[in-house]
Amino acid sequence: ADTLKIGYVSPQTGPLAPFGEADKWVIDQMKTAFKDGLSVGGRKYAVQIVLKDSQSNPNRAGEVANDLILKDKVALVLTAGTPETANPVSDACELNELPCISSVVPWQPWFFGRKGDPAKGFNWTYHLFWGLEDVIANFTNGWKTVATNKKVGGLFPNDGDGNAWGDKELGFPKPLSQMGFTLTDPGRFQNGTQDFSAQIAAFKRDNVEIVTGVVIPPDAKTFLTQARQQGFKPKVITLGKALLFPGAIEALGDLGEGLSTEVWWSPSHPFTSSLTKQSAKSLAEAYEAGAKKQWTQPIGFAHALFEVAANALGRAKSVKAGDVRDAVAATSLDTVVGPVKWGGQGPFKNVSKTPLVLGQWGKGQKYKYELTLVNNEAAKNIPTSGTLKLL
Amino acid sequence: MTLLALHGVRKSYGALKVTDDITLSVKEGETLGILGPNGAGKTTLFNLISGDVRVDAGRVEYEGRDVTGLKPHQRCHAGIGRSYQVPQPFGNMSVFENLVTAACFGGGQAEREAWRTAHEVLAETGLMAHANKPAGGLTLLNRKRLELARALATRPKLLLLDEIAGGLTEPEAKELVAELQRIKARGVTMIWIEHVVHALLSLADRLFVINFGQKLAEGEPRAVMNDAQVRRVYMGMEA
Amino acid sequence: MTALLESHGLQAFYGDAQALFGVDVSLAQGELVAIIGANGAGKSTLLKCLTGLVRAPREAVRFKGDPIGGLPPGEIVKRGLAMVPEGRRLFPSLSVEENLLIGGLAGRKGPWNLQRLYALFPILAEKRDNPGTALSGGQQQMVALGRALMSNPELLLCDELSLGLAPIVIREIYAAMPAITGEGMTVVIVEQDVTMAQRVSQRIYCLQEGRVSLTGRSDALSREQISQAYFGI
Amino acid sequence: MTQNPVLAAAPLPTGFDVVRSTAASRAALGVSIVLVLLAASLPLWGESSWMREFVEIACYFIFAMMWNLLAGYGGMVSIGQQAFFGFGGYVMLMLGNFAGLNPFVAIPLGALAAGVIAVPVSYVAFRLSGGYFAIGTWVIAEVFRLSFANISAVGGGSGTTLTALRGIERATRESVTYWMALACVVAAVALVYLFLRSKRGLALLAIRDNEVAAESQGIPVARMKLAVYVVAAFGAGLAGALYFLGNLRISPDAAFSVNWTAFAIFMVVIGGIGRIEGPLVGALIFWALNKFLSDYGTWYLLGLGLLAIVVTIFFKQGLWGFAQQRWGWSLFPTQRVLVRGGMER
Amino acid sequence: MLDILVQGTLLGGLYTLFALGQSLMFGVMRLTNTAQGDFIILGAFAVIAGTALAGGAPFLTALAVLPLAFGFGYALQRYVLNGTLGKDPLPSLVVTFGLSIVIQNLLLEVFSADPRSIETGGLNTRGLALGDSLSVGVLPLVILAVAVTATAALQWLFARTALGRSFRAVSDDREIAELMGLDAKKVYAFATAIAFVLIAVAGALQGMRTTVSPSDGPLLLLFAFEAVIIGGMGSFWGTLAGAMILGITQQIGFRLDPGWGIWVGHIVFLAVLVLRPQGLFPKTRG
Ligand SMILES: Nc1ncnc2c1ncn2[C@@H]1O[C@H](COP(=O)(O)OP(=O)(O)OP(=O)(O)O)[C@@H](O)[C@H]1O
Ligand SMILES: Nc1ncnc2c1ncn2[C@@H]1O[C@H](COP(=O)(O)OP(=O)(O)OP(=O)(O)O)[C@@H](O)[C@H]1O
Ligand SMILES: [Mg+2]
Ligand SMILES: [Mg+2]
Repeated sequence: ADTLKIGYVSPQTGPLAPFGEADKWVIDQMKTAFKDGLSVGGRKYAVQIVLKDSQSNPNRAGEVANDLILKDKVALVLTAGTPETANPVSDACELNELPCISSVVPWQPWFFGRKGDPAKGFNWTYHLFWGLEDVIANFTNGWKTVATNKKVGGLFPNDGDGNAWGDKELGFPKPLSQMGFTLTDPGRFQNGTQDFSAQIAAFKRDNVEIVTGVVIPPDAKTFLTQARQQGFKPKVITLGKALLFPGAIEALGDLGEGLSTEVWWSPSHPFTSSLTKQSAKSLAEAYEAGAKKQWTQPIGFAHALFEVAANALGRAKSVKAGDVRDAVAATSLDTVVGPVKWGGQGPFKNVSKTPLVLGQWGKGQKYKYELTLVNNEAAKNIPTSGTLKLL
Repeated sequence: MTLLALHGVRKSYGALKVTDDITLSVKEGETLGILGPNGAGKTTLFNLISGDVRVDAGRVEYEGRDVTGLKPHQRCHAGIGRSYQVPQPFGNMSVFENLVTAACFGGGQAEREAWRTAHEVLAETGLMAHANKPAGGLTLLNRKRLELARALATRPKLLLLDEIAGGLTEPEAKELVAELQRIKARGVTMIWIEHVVHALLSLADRLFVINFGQKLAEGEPRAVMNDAQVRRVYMGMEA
Repeated sequence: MTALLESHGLQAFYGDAQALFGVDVSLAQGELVAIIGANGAGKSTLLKCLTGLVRAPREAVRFKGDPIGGLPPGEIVKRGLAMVPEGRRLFPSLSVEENLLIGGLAGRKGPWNLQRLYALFPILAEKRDNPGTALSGGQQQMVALGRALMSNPELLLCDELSLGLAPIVIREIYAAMPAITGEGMTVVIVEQDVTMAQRVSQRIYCLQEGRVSLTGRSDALSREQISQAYFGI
Repeated sequence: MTQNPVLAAAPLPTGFDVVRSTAASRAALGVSIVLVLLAASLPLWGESSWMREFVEIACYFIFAMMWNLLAGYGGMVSIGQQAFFGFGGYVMLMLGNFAGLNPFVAIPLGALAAGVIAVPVSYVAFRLSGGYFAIGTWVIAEVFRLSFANISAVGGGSGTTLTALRGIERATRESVTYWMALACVVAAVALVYLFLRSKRGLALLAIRDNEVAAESQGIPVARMKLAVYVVAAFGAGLAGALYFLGNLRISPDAAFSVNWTAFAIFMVVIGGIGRIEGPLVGALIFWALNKFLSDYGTWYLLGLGLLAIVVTIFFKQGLWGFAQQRWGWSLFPTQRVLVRGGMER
Repeated sequence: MLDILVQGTLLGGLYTLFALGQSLMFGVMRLTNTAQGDFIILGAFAVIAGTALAGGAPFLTALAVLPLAFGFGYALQRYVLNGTLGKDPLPSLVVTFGLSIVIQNLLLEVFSADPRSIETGGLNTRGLALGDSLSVGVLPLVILAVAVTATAALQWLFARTALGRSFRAVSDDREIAELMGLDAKKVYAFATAIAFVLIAVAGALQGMRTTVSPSDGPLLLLFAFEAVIIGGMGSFWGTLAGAMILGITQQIGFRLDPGWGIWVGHIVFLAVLVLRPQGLFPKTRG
């Protein structure tokens, strides 16, 4: 039979590697799922998944995407893990006229970071994830449940995510002030900053009780220890990115307890894979058993990307780029991260949104720290098992 | 006709006055010998003339114009060629290329013309056998020879020679003097620092003796060598 | 009396090029021996072989009866050889005094120390805190000689000691020689100035193209003999 | 300029000649002309992935070539050439996105801008030499990176996309990019080679060996170094503009990554520094390694690092230099050998 | 304002530790170690791995790592870096560059990209309140103290001891130094060994202070370089002062805008270059 190739780009090495950590395992699972091949437009194809490492480097991400398209001649590209990987890959696909499905980037940095025009959208690239409005809603929903002075300090670095989160129009500032929070934003800082005294001084000066932002794990640790040293004790710390991964939380030691973060996927999400029929819970358990590691959030999304790919290819008239693209665009599927439908749940025709809830890290039983869902006002169907506690 | 004139030139390193108010002039075609104890400031004087080191005060005039502000390469273009006491060859280039470079840039010649000059100088200085060897591999004395050859290849009007006879055997020294004589006969003006006094005496028209950065004596060679102060300070003999 | 240092059939190479072709020398204690020879004859190479800077076969060099050929220079210095290298080669980032102190690193006991050197070359005392390179050529040569003496060697090898020195310094340095040899130190000088070599030394070796072409007592050799040995005419 | 009267222009005496080429170099010239012509027709028969690969390797190669000129001939070992690589890329992109210029036209302009900015940069960088210079240039590149990272018009730290090409048809875009890259490679090699064969090449070698002496032999050292620095910056900017045209996306971290210079250094060193064949050979090796091993991620990079270390320690002259010493190969001879008539070496 | 000075000085203490090893290696061997930052990270990971193996006791482990670092530095210089020394700075640059890449990827392979830190049993979060508005961390104070002590010790070693003299002599003229009885290869190896002890100290403290991950090295390297050059080569007090200036300047920059803090540091560094290329406090040797 002919072979149909699916390309997958994610950061498996470099500072963003936690985002790609689960991919090898997910792809191994997919190999089993696809072992009988796929039938596209009436023809049977053997499926081969080509995994490429972006090395956390946007440059490299673009290069390998081009390789996938031009050399491996893949029928479809999947990509996940921060704007630093997903954006260049999507750009390469858009330019080379090949369909691409991306994830694990809030949709604004993916869409506007690529200079997308809301009126036109993109022709070849599709995205599934939540957006800044969701993370803002979740964070503030959580904060509203506890007693604070509503003074928020923002840590937004100068990268794809930080610039979007801190953006005056798209990001946190506007909705926060509408909801009566005051935001202290000392400005964009470089990733890898060794010293946060400036931010701490600004937060102390403004009497900040809630700290938020989207920082890389080392910066979170630097900030948290320095805050403690310099006698700054906020009541709530809710950060994106830095607190997603159990490894990062462990690295924080005692400082890790009680920190909160957004949760895009967890074993308690009430969804089931269309491909393997595993529930979120059994998918996570399979990972923990197979990879011998604590579950992480990207597992669900990596899995879901393949669900969508399999579904779309199955519906495509042929493996030609145009036909595959049309099939992708017409997707309507219940996946392990929730329903996917472009042009439906999303703001633009290229974006399909998934639900988001809030979680908080606490001492665990099986693992050192475990994530508890503490607020689901934005996605009621996902059950919580606690409420947000002050630090 | 005065070719080079120094007016009240001074140079200090920290508190040490290395060149202390030197005034001196050299006529076209003349060979001036410079003598002085070690550390008197002779090499420094050359550095000031060639522009490698900037004067603290005073003026350097060459062909009647003030060259005090010129860079070393500009002074070289103007016709001042120099050799270094500690040889400074272009070690990774062949001897021939060392000379071509000097002829091209110092002498302002075109490439082919420079080949001819280089060839001529090779023959003249007895370096022909080493023409294609890397200059860095030469023995100390051949490197010194190359210093002279390279200075010659710039086709200088004024040649500054810093201790080029040191370490030569007597016959070699004789040969060197004969060669310098030929160069002198072509009308090249020379200033020669040398501790090998008899070699210097066989060529110099005039001597200039420096001590502690200041002029000690100046004039006709025999007279200077018989000067009581010179004999005491330089030769170490009580008159 | 057995020889202090003896070389036997010493050969030396730079890569593929041979520089010494079986050199035999023998030095007795307390002698002042001059090595003369034309440019490139191999004088410096010989000294470098003796001090280990150029590799020599193990048995080709014996010092006080022990084979020292091919030992690392440091080892040889500890046994009592020292060299004043061609071209002075002071340590630019060490002061004059530190340059001298480094010479004493081998830790050998003997008559030479800072005080004695400063007495010999008073200008060095004056410049003791200057970096070695801020000295004039002649001053540097004094430091180089002093540095070698500081190790209180039994055998001192001096390469082109008078090169670039004012007559007054040469006189001073050679005037110091009797004091040095008088203490039982053996001295080898490489000298271009044959007259000077003959005057100060007791014995002469003349090298020519990597071989010993003449040897004998300085006062017994004639000008003709020497110039023939020099150039091989 | 004063000429000495004793010298009248005359040919070398009979029986002597200066030889500047070898049999190998003449053959190489012929072969390379054929190769270039063949390569120029690639869009007619080749696959688009080959073109893309060529463009990419061409960027690496041009960049390495310029680094070789700077370090191998100019003696200025810089770790900061990515400053000009990125700058060329950004200027190209800004001209395309904001000024609405055709990006292909913007490429040479980007390179030019890199050359121009190199003049004030040199004022700072030239305060240093040797190891200091290397570090100083790196810091300068960081200043470039941080400056662009703080300009929100070009996307700040997250970078931006070249939108100007969205209207151009894919096939046209690919072939034009390819031809531009090919032309740049040929021009870079030819320019550097001719430059080195000219008497300015001699001056460069002289400066590398001994700056003080070079100055006193009439070589305007400061001007020569500046010229080389500017040319190298121009070339780096060219490579950068070309690269980001092929890549379409730029970000400060990618554009000003020290890896660019690291790879250039590896290529040049593996091939052989201070010889034109060096970057050529290095680029080929780099390309082969990258093609066959890059999927091994960490191990690939680890191997590349080790290879560079091993070559530096055991083949100081690089692989080509080793071959040259062993077999006397020289495709781009620049030296002048004085020979007696007939006895060509 | 006081806060800026205090925090800047504390930051400078850290940079001093990053820079001292660099300063020493450059001073003795003219070796520009571009893997300095990566070695610091390697040191941190060594302590992390050791702590994991020993099941705690981070401070003891850090102490135990020091002799290891000494041996590692000695062997590295003896068997790898010695082969790259010479007038040409390129071979050492290339080799250390290569090492930097090898280390980063090796760490990535062994430890993965997860950020890690050294558990200090709460020391890293302890603060010392000085008045109502000013509070300084205990760990940064410790770092500063270590930095000052290390500087003083190195300066004394370099300028006043026979070992220091041999370092300088060998760095000037290897052949002649050997003639004076020094074994250049061993002297170099010794210098690098000492530098690596400093590097390990820096790494351990960095790992206690914040998280480290395999790709962090280059960032630390540039700060180290800047501190060394601002201070002026060959003087360890200069390096300390350079680090302080860098720390305070960055601190001022951060307060103006966090995005420009490091940029301001770089600019000050370049300004020093233009105005005083020899550094602010060159040479106190001898
Ligand atoms: N480093 C070297 N590499 C290659 N050949 C060398 C080297 N040093 C010396 N030679 C060669 O060895 C031979 C002897 O050189 P050496 O320096 O011993 O001579 P010398 O008698 O000291 O001469 P000089 O009076 O010029 O100092 C010469 O032919 C020289 O070319
Ligand atoms: N760069 C420098 N820094 C400090 N002092 C210097 C420097 N160069 C030379 N000197 C000092 O200047 C004085 C004169 O040096 P110079 O080299 O001109 O002497 P010279 O007359 O050429 O001696 P020689 O005959 O030994 O070559 C010496 O005392 C020397 O120590
Ligand atoms: Mg002199
Ligand atoms: Mg000699």
